[in-house]
Amino acid sequence: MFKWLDPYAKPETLYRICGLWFPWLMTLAVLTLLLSTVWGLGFTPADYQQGDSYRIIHIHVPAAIWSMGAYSSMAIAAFIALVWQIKVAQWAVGAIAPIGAVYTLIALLTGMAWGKPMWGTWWVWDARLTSELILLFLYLGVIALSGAFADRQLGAKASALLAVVGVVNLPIIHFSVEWWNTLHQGATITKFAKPSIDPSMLWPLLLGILGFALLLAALTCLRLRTAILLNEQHRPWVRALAQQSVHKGSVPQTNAGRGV
Amino acid sequence: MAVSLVSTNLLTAFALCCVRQDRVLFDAVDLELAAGELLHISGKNGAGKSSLLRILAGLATPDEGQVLWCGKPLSDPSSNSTSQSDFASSLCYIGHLSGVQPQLTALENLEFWQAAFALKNTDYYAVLATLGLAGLEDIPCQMMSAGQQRRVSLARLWLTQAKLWILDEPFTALDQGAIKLLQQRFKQHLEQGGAIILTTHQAMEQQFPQSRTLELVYRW
Amino acid sequence: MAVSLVSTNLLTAFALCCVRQDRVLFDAVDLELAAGELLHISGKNGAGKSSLLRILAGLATPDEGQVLWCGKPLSDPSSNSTSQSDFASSLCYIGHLSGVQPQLTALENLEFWQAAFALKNTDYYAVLATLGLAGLEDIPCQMMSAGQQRRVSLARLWLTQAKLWILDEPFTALDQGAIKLLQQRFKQHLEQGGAIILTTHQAMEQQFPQSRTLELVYRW
Amino acid sequence: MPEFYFESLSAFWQMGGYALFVWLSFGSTYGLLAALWWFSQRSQSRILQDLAKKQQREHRVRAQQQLEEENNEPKT
Amino acid sequence: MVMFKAAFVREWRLLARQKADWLNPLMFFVIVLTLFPLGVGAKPNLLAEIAPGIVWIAALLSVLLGAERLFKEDFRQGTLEQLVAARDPLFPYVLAKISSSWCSTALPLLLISPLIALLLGLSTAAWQAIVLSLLLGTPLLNLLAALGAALTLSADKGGILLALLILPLYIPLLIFASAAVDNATLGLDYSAQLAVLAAMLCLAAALVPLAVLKALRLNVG
Amino acid sequence: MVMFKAAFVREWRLLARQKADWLNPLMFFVIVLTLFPLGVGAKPNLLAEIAPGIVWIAALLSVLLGAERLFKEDFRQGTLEQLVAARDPLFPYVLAKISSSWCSTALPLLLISPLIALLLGLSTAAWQAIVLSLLLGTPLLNLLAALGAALTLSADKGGILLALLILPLYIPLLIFASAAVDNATLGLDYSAQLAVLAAMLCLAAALVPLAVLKALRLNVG
Ligand code: HEM
Ligand SMILES: Nc1ncnc2c1ncn2[C@@H]1O[C@H](COP(=O)(O)OP(=O)(O)OP(=O)(O)O)[C@@H](O)[C@H]1O
Ligand SMILES: Nc1ncnc2c1ncn2[C@@H]1O[C@H](COP(=O)(O)OP(=O)(O)OP(=O)(O)O)[C@@H](O)[C@H]1O
Ligand SMILES: [Mg+2]
Ligand SMILES: [Mg+2]
Repeated sequence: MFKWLDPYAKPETLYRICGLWFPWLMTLAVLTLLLSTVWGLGFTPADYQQGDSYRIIHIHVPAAIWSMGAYSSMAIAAFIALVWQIKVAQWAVGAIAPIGAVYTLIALLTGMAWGKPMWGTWWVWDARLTSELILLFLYLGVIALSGAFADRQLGAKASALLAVVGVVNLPIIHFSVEWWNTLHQGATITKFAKPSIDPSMLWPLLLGILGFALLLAALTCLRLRTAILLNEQHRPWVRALAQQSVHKGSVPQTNAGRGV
Repeated sequence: MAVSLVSTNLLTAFALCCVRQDRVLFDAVDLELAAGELLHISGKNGAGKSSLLRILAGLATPDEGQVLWCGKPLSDPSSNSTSQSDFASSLCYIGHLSGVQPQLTALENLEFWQAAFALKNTDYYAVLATLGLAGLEDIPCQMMSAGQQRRVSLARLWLTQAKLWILDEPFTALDQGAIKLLQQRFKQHLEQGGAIILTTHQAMEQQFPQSRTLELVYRW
Repeated sequence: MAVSLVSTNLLTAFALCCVRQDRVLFDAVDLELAAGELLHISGKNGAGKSSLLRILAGLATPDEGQVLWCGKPLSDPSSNSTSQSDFASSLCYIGHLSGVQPQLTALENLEFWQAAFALKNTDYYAVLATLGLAGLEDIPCQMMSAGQQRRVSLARLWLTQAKLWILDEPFTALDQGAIKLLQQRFKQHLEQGGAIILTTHQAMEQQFPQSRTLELVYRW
Repeated sequence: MPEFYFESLSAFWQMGGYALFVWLSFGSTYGLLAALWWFSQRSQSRILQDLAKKQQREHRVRAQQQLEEENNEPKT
Repeated sequence: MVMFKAAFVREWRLLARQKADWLNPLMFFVIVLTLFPLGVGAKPNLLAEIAPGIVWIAALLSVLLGAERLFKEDFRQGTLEQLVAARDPLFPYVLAKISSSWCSTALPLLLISPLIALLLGLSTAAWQAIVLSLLLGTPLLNLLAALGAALTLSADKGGILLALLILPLYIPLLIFASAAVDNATLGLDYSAQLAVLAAMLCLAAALVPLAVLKALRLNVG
Repeated sequence: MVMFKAAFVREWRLLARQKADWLNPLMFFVIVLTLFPLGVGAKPNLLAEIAPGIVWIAALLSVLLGAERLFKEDFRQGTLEQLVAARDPLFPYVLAKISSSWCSTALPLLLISPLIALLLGLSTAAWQAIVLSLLLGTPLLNLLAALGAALTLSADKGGILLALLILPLYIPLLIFASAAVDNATLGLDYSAQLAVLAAMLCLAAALVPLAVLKALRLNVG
């Protein structure tokens, strides 16, 4: 199965590919995010109900959506790692988790900043808010677990398992607005048939969503490269890379003979 | 060719490689073990003996290479699990840790192992007596001396019918008498067509002329 | 009489008796240990060697009898505690368990012992290198092999200035090289006027002609 | 091409009275994202240095092992 | 089946010898419950209002308290390693562990639940709902606790990490269980919530033991 | 003193070894806090009313969760045995253990108490009272937990019964602490309760370390 994927699963190849993609993805992400922010902040009309506070939507919604998107991609990677025992997938879990955690934190913070003017309080124990908080805990759990073992590989495997198990929370977050009546509003843009949002407001939002996705991809590439180096350090190709960096003089010659 | 290989060798391993803490412990280790053979894995502290045993016992997966049981690969995720559980049921693994639950008595420990490892022999009293533990059968193991606890854990070797024994430093904490007893049991097992892989820092050649030694070199 | 006894013997024990689980392990054990002497306590598994060592180290109190350090009784509750802490500070006890904290590195373990046992020598790197642990100084001990962990715990013997060493099966898990190293250290310590009490199931007479052996008989 | 919605720049900064919330959320978002990028970048650039250091340590150990062997040889 | 029985018997023997293992969580539970009337002040209707939540949180935490020990001993002694090597007995062993941990942590809670109802001034209907929801919910708690224990087995800092991993997974359970009891106190029907609990239990019972197995293999290997 | 420092440093290293492990108790506490509104219902004044109870339960729990591990590792590894043999270092070792366990369990609680106050909607006065009572009460918790841990070290020495006796000792502590917070919310003076807490702490600080010492010697010998 998926035999065509095998060359990409080879760490060395993937390291090169990520290195190639990262600059492009990062540039694109920064451009899109900037565009969406400037457009959303200055060039769209204010909401007739919420006034200018609604502009928070341009980061709140992308961050919230991709906080779950990052979790799903992490869980998919984890599943692949567990079933087909592909090491790269296992390292991808650890690479994505901090990004997802930051996205979740952003969704929470912007949500709180939006909730204060709208609902009159920074925080309520509402189903969606709580479940998003739980998502943050899940991310933190994955990160903590992967760092809790003396053996790095074991940590990666264990956190992959946890990531898979935690998937049960995703539907709960998404459908919480429907299952429990909450303060938080229901789907507005995901109802693609008839989006309940004005098109002039929609574009910057869609750009924001795209930007967050690109940033997720770019940062994953960056972090995955680090993870590959870290885990493949006994391989000749990594050793050669390290030697090169010494010759370039980027490493100070340490006091090697300490004590001996 | 392949068929003859299958028929003579119980356990075969190809090109095993183990990486721990980003250090290659060993690389391209090949080994074959036929019925009636004893394989002594020797090497300095930290050479990777225990790691090799854990790979052979199926506890850890090798970073590269394969282990075959009766010609069928073990670690391969696609291989059918019957060959794996066939292997598991013909294996008796005792590691550095004894597996003796200190709050339970020797007898209770044996009873549990009987169920867990499907041991056929249930003549616990006789075996414990052979091991010099007569009268200590129903004393919690934590009240025994280090060597006595080790004896309890080795009692499994008198009860099991497994073909392949993998033992990590089985002579630890044993006195000379117990070591002799264990060596006799090894001989008996080998004569009955079993195979043994063990590590120890004591010399084995005098006692077991038929043994082979695999020397692992400590590599930094 | 008594004065000469005090001046020659570091440790003296009279009529020691130990009862465990209503079984008399030993009874009327007398021993004397002078500076420069090695006392090898031998006996079968369960004979009571470890129990005797624990009594001598002051960890357990004998059911009968007394231990004297430089002529002063230890276990006596009425004796002044300065003699006890004087004894404790000239003692280095390493039991069956190594005392190595697995989450800490070798270096950190040594630092802790330095403070705990007021070790004078702090040349950790050199000692660890002697023990073949160069390069493993700052790796958590749980990532070391059984023998390497044991080596870390024995590093204390290279740092301590204690006169009396009480060691319970110090050679466990060590390879031949490490055993030689340890024996050399023993010789050095004995030459410097130290004394050693140890148990082991290996023969000690060849290496240490000056050693005495106390054979504990396994009594049921 | 959409037009600038606010009348003046100061109106833009005031965000119709919601300045605190809007700027707080945008600020914290970009702050967090920048921090994430910085940490990831830093660990990426550090790792090769760490590896090189490790290799130096290996050389140290090798040297010591050789020394040991030389010491042992005359005895045996 | 033989193995399940043997492992179960072994657990009971261990529990009988090491009473702190099951007494401590129970004591903890009772203390938490007595603390509340003390800490909150003994206003009867306030107590009755928060009672279901408190009972559930106490149950949850006392399961959590006992969880860490679940596989630790066997891991240290090497028993687990040998079971993993032997492959087949691992699954019945895990089942026996989970069920005996339920017997030692949740069963006592159920048994003293009438006492709790008395202490907190609960109506019979509410008490019934609590018992029913505990009956369906606590096995789930134990399953998840076992998963957490297996995951963190060879981790350096067990207890708190385990709590961090598992508490988020408990939350859906907590929500439905306390909704059921709330409905019961109001005299409403709560069979829907119980059905959800039952469904969650079935799902978990089918999947979690496999995940535990996998986690144990990982940690031992 | 040297030994105290060394033992303390060692504890901190152990805590620090596990990357960002000092965060875990915090996380745990925050999770427990989220459980309450979910279990009890999110009515603001109800929450504020039960807040002191919640805070104190969380403190108790995080101390208890950490307590069992306190001496266990060192006992198993043989470190404790060697310290008992060396005699003098044992007392500073015990002190270092207790104080570092306070730093790792109670201090984080104190540090995030403003957040707690925010989440549970507490008044500043109540928050102050909680901080003060935690400051006086948690060292006592840690002392008693250490005693329990030392007693149960090798379980079959009659330690369990004593350990069970220790758990109820928490109760007076909890009563006075929550009384202090209650008074604070009502705007009353609560210095009397604090004084009682301080007295209890002094008594315990003087006696408990000696008892711990004795218990350790017994269990090792
Ligand atoms: C801390 C508080 C908040 C949190 C944790 C939060 C969380 C979330 C999450 C997780 C989503 C994605 C849902 C999905 O795709 O299924 C979302 C979407 C959304 N949120 Fe929030 N939110 C918060 C506050 C607010 C506030 C105060 C508002 C506005 C009054 C708001 C408006 C929206 C909107 C309009 C969407 C898009 C819904 C859709 O299209 O599916 N949020 N939020
Ligand atoms: N913790 C204990 N509690 C009760 N009795 C014990 C305990 N440890 C040992 N014993 C009893 O004391 C006897 C002697 O034990 P000890 O550990 O001293 O033997 P040993 O000579 O050191 O044996 P080994 O060579 O196996 O280490 C044992 O036979 C056992 O019955
Ligand atoms: N749990 C572990 N995690 C990470 N690395 C480990 C672990 N255990 C061992 N290692 C590494 O693997 C190497 C080999 O260990 P192993 O236990 O296989 O040695 P060994 O040959 O059995 O030595 P010994 O004779 O001391 O038992 C060690 O040097 C150590 O660096
Ligand atoms: Mg080994
Ligand atoms: Mg002994």
